[in-house]
Amino acid sequence: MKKVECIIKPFKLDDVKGALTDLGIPGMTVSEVRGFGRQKGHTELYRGAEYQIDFIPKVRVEVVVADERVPDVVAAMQREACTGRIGDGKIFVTPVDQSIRIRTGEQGPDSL
Amino acid sequence: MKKVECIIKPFKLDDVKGALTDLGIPGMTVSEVRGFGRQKGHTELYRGAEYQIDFIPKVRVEVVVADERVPDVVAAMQREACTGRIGDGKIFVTPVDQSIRIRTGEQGPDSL
Amino acid sequence: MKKVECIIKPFKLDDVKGALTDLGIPGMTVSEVRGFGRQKGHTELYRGAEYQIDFIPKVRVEVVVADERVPDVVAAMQREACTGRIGDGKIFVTPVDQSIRIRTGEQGPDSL
Amino acid sequence: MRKTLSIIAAALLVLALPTLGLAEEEAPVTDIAFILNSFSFLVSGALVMWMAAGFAMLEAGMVRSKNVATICLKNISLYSIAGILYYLIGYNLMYSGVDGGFLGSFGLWAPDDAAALAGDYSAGYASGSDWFFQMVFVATAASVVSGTVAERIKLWPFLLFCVVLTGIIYPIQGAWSWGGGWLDEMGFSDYAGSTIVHSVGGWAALTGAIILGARKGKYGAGGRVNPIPGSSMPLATLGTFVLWLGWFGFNGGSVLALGSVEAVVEMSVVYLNTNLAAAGGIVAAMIALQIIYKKVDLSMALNGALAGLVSITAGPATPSPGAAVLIGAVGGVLVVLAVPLFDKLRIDDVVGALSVHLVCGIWGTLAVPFTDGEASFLTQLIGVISVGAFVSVLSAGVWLAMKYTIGIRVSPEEEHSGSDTAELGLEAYPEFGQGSQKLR
Amino acid sequence: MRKTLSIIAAALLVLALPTLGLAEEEAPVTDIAFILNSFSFLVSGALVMWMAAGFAMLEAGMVRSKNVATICLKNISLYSIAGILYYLIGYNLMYSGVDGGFLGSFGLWAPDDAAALAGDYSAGYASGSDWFFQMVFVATAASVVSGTVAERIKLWPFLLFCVVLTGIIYPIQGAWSWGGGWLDEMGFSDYAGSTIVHSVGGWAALTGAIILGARKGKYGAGGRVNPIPGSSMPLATLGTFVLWLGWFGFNGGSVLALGSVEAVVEMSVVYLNTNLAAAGGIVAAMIALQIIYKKVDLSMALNGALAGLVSITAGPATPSPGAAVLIGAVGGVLVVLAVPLFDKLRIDDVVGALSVHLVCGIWGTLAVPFTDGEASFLTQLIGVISVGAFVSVLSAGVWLAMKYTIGIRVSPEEEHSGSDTAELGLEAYPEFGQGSQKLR
Amino acid sequence: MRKTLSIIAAALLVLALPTLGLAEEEAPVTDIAFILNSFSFLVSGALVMWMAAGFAMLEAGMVRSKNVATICLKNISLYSIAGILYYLIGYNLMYSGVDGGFLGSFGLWAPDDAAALAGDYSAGYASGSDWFFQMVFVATAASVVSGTVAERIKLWPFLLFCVVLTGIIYPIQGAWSWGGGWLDEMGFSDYAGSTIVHSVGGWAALTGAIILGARKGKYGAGGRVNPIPGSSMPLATLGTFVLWLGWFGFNGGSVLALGSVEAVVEMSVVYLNTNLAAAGGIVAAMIALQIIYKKVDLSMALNGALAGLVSITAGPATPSPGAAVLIGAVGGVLVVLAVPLFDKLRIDDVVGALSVHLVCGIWGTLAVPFTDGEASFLTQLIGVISVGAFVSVLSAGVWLAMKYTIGIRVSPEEEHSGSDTAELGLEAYPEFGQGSQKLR
Ligand SMILES: Nc1ncnc2c1ncn2[C@@H]1O[C@H](COP(=O)(O)OP(=O)(O)O)[C@@H](O)[C@H]1O
Ligand SMILES: Nc1ncnc2c1ncn2[C@@H]1O[C@H](COP(=O)(O)OP(=O)(O)O)[C@@H](O)[C@H]1O
Ligand SMILES: Nc1ncnc2c1ncn2[C@@H]1O[C@H](COP(=O)(O)OP(=O)(O)O)[C@@H](O)[C@H]1O
Repeated sequence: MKKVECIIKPFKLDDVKGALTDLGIPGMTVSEVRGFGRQKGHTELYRGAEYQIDFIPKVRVEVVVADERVPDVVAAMQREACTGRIGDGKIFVTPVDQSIRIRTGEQGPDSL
Repeated sequence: MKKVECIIKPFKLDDVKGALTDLGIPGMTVSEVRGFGRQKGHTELYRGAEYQIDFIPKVRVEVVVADERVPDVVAAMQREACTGRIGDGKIFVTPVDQSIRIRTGEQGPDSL
Repeated sequence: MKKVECIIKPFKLDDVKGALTDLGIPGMTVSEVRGFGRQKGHTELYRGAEYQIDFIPKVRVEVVVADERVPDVVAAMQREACTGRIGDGKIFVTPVDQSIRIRTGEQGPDSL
Repeated sequence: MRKTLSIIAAALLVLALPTLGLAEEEAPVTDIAFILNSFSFLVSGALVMWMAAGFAMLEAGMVRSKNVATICLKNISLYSIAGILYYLIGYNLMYSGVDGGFLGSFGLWAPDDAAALAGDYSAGYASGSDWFFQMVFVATAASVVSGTVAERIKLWPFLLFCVVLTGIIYPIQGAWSWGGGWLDEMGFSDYAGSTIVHSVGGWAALTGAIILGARKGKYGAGGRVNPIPGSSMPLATLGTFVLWLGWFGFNGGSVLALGSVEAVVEMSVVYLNTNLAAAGGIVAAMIALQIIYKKVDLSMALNGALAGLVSITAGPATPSPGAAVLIGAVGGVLVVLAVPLFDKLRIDDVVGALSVHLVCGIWGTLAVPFTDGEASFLTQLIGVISVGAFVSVLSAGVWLAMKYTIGIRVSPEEEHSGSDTAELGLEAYPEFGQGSQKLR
Repeated sequence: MRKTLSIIAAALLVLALPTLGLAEEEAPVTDIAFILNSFSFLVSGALVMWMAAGFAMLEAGMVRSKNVATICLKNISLYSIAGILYYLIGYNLMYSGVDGGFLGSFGLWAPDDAAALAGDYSAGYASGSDWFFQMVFVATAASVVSGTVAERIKLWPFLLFCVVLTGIIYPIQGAWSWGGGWLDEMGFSDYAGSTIVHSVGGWAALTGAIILGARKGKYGAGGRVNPIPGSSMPLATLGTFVLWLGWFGFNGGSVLALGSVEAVVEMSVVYLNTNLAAAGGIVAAMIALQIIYKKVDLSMALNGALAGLVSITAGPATPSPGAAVLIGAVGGVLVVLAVPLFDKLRIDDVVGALSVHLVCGIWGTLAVPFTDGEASFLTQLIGVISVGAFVSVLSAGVWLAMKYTIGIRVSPEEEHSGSDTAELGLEAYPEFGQGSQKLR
Repeated sequence: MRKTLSIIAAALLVLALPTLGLAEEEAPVTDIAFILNSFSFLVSGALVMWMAAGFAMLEAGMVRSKNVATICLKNISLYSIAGILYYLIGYNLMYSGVDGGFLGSFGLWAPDDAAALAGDYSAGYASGSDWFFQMVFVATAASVVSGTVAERIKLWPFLLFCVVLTGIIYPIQGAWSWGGGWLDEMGFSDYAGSTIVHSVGGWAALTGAIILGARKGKYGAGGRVNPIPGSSMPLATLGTFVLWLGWFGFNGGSVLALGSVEAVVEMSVVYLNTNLAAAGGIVAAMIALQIIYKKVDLSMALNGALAGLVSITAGPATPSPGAAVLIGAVGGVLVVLAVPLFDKLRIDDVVGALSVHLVCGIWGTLAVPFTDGEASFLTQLIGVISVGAFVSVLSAGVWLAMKYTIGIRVSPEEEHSGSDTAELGLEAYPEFGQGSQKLR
């Protein structure tokens, strides 16, 4: 199994979620993160001083899938999250040794 | 070393933490996430329109442990986080190449 | 590629970020987490009852880098995040199979 | 007619003192009446000023966190602008030399109490106290607009609209009735301004909402309505309580006198009817919500309380307590029905101000004849329609003129990131939610 | 007796004007006194109404974010219900024809000022102003309950309890003292309601808390108390400030007159004693906290201020400034001790209302004889006990009747996820904390 | 001189009643005047008390979430301390037997209305009403300090400073002018306290900020200023609205009378000028911000409104409406310039209180001669400087004495983790941001 994780612009979450469910991916885990990269943050002003906000809000979507589904998932994520503008984010694929569904104890791809 | 990570119902955090410390696991990292899966979110109502909240609050607990401790940790997590109801969550085990304690520079399992 | 991830004290974020950008690391992802470890939390008081806050706010910084950069990144993180006091945190290195830049579809180290 | 009314009240006071003989010649009594009338204006006016804070909190609670600072700034600055404009042109346009016509005269207002200081108290109150009380009403009308067009309108064009609304549009229609113009001569009856204040704000807001368009993402394909929940329900609740409190000044001060037993009896009735109408409004709204949705949406229940308040405002002195509850209750139900209706029409009203101030403003005005024998349904209808037409046409003109020149809507990107960082350069809650300071 | 008192005050006014000769025949003075008395009721009543907002904010700050919207709704709707019920039955049950007995008569209340309008000002004030002032006190008693039973009680059963409390329980015991019933005849002295308002709310809350049980997770095995911190300390602070301000109306308005020099002198003393007692309460609580816990828990210090206010309420006109500080200070310390005590008894009081309103309500009532020579300790005790017994028995009856029919407690799942989504279908802070809108 | 003024007003009232003949002998009028004067003090005083809540909310919104509970506690406890100290020594030190000198007498204050109750109303008002009104002003001065030194000062030393400020420093300088001391004899004119209240708080805050040092991280190498955004802009806005409302009592009550037509006319002018100056302040600040920064920083715009209020406070009765707008507008611009200036000087003022209360307090005092022919620029300057020197020297002495004994600054660790957990043992927002309850 692999974990496919993407760091995307927050307003793309619905699209990515939709595409993944269309692929039949039954579950995913989402978290708020802050990104730092080529896309630059904005300038804020407070009490007469300006300052740079470096970190930009991003959302991380993680799905653990069987190895054979990886290309589809990566493709769907890339298609949906892409706006063509800087800061669209990244997709990372990492190995997963084992997966267990807590409720039933099922293991491996069946547990997903 | 492996990272054992579980996505659980928030109110199970204390139990899982307790079980892990009972196992002698000295540290862990916890974060708030949102889950999407078989367990369905609830319906909210605002100004005359109803809508579905898809994402359910979950907590992610991550522990990096020496390989031989993995089965114990997985078992403890599963036992404690299990309510038998849908949405109990998942446990994922992933490989970790290296671990360093920042304070001392210790490496490998000693650093945990 | 590897993901190098560190769990650090929040006020060290700027230093770590600075050191990573000095190394020419163009991007990173940051998230808020709670840590449990040797460093103990503080006691709070509310309406005549005292209680222990076990979880301490920490920040997680994640960078995916080409294999050869790992030692530099780990060294920079350790140097910057270290205060010598308990709770300085950990660095974990994990394998990454694949990386894609969403905007362009570039793959591998080029996508970082 | 507003001004005359209080002079009548002062006269009544004199008549009410039979043991004094030639009452009209007695200085001491009129002296006290003058003080009490003026003091009532000041205290009531301060309560109405407080409503500006209520609107600010209500709206701050009902917008998303990324637009909270902007709505706060709009509310406090529109209140300020209303005061300055009413001084520069509004007051005289509304009250000076209307004489049954369509508008007063242009010119700076200045306090003038020479007569009273010389011992002639026939004016009935200090001129400054009257100005203060009238001024705070103008601000209320503008506050209504800010809630409806929130989260997408540009700051300065919005404030420019407020300049025109508070300096020109409001005073002219106000001259028709309270200023002693043609509507007043017809017998139009609007005690504290269901039409003259609330509907005026409502019509201006309605044209604004239509011309501006809905917030991005509010309406989906196929008639889908996407709720955009407000960021803080306790702030919205606080705002509603503040408005409720302020309304005692709004309606109670509109007795326009305190210096006679008649006046204070009337004021007492106005206070209790105002309170009962609000109570009727929220209870009715809650019951309607429970029946229709099986849940009691707080944001709508709060609108129900305000609906009751707006509904009673046109005639708070004549209903019995029971009738006041009913008038408010109808308002509460109207709001529960109107909010989804406006959504069906794809008119995006962020805080429900159209349902509260426009719909219930009309209802309240038309309900006056039920309890006040002197009011006629037809005249009330003429008042509602003529004021509505006048305000809508002028407002639409101003909105459109701005739309095609300086622009009234923030860019889609600014709308997505929020007006706060785009126009104010700060965040309302930098350490919470999406705030940039969370990681410090 | 409340109503008589103000008639006496009006009479005193007349006596206080020796230079006028046959004072009783002079219309102008009584005229003005009538106006001033009524105006005092209206202004003070508006301040007490504002206390409803204070309770709402205090409680919204002291519950967890998942129950904030619900507590806001409860507070604003209970205030509304109190007004309607007091109109429907409460007022007459409390004030109409009690004559030394146990309760008044049933029937709708209606304003009646015919005598005053005909020139006979002997009533002393406009009937509506009196009703308004009395009505806001009822709501205060109900507000006390909502704080104690928060976070686990079902919405509609809670409101049903408020109907009974404000329509039946409060007015009947009120008839005993303020209505001129048997307690009043005995000489029971409770100026603005330490017992009659605050303890009444406290007893109703106490029975409710016991019958309802504690929140899940509040008490652990082996006597462990798990704190459940409130979601927003600034809201709790705001609520406390609002209550403090409103209390000037609560106690100051209870002079029941303004139309005489005696009355305004008394009112001045009441204002300053009220303020100093609150000050004494918070300072004493802070010192006690520093000594006991080495830290100054804000949530408890705020309770200390309210404790001072409740403590002085039974007798704010007689103490010297120094005595007022002391009476408040004792209240402040009592609260610091009582809060953990209730926890030891496993009575779960979310906002500390029992410690503040019940404990200090009793303390304040019993403290009256220290500064008021006319009050007797025994009579005060009889008042405290009889009111306590009456309210506890009736409240317990209502709570139990509801418990075994419609149910009073939300399901464990709803309690875990919070009342806001379960009963209202919305979140108080959708973009913060666990809010569903955080990821938008 | 404060006290005399109102006696004059009472005298004026008598003179204003020519038709009554031997006016000085007429009891009834003076009776009513006594009541109205006292009532004005009570109502105005309650509004000023409400300003304490305004400062609390403003400051709670402008500090980081980790210090919010502490700032709330400081604000409510300093208000309490001010009241107790003013009773213990302050009032008599300020008003009793100053006679053109430098301070009054020591001793507890006690209400004394025997004369009035015996029919001699020449005091003009109830002694308690006067004490109440004077007391709330003291608290305002202390509130100014808390905002400037927030986020790093220790709780108890701060409160100790408040004890000295409200018990000794404020009353002594107050004796010079309002107490009838040497400054009053020179003709120094400060209607409601631009210098006597606001600048006094400002000087005490300035010395505190310098001696305490800046918050960690506020100033970087090479003159870098790191903004530390406040946690909640809606709370800051609410606080500003509360202060604005309270200011009607602050300035309007400072007419010191209501019992004459002259007084109520003056009060009307004061209300409207106060409102227009605030409006001028915020509008001018917004325009200045838009020009300088191209964005309209809400936190500074709010300061602009307060700047207008402080600026008009020294002389709200003499300007024309237009002049009031201008006086406020200058204040608004001053604030926009002063805030970055203090930062350049590395004086860390968390809420901008120095720019608002000190800078505009001076400006307002010096601006009096522009509209008040009786005031002299030189005398005003002498007043500003002498009060400034006195307060600065004494305050610095107190701050330094504490610094080298008990310490005034929290440890760096406590500063990093926040005063709330360090000194209060709780969090303001446990479920949000960094709150410990987020994961429950
Ligand atoms: N090397 C990296 N490791 C981890 N996360 C990264 C890395 N580089 C970029 N990111 C994440 O991806 C986001 C987008 O990257 P950015 O450089 O801004 O634009 P783009 O995706 O168009 O190259 C960043 O905000 C950050 O969260
Ligand atoms: N394939 C997946 N990858 C990552 N996280 C998942 C995946 N499937 C489920 N999850 C996480 O596990 C949680 C529980 O899953 P769910 O399907 O609701 O119930 P169950 O655990 O009983 O199968 C989800 O809310 C989500 O956070
Ligand atoms: N085994 C582990 N797995 C994951 N995270 C850990 C582990 N041990 C510690 N951590 C994280 O590292 C942080 C610091 O660890 P701690 O034991 O407090 O101090 P130190 O880093 O000095 O050993 C913890 O708060 C936790 O977030």
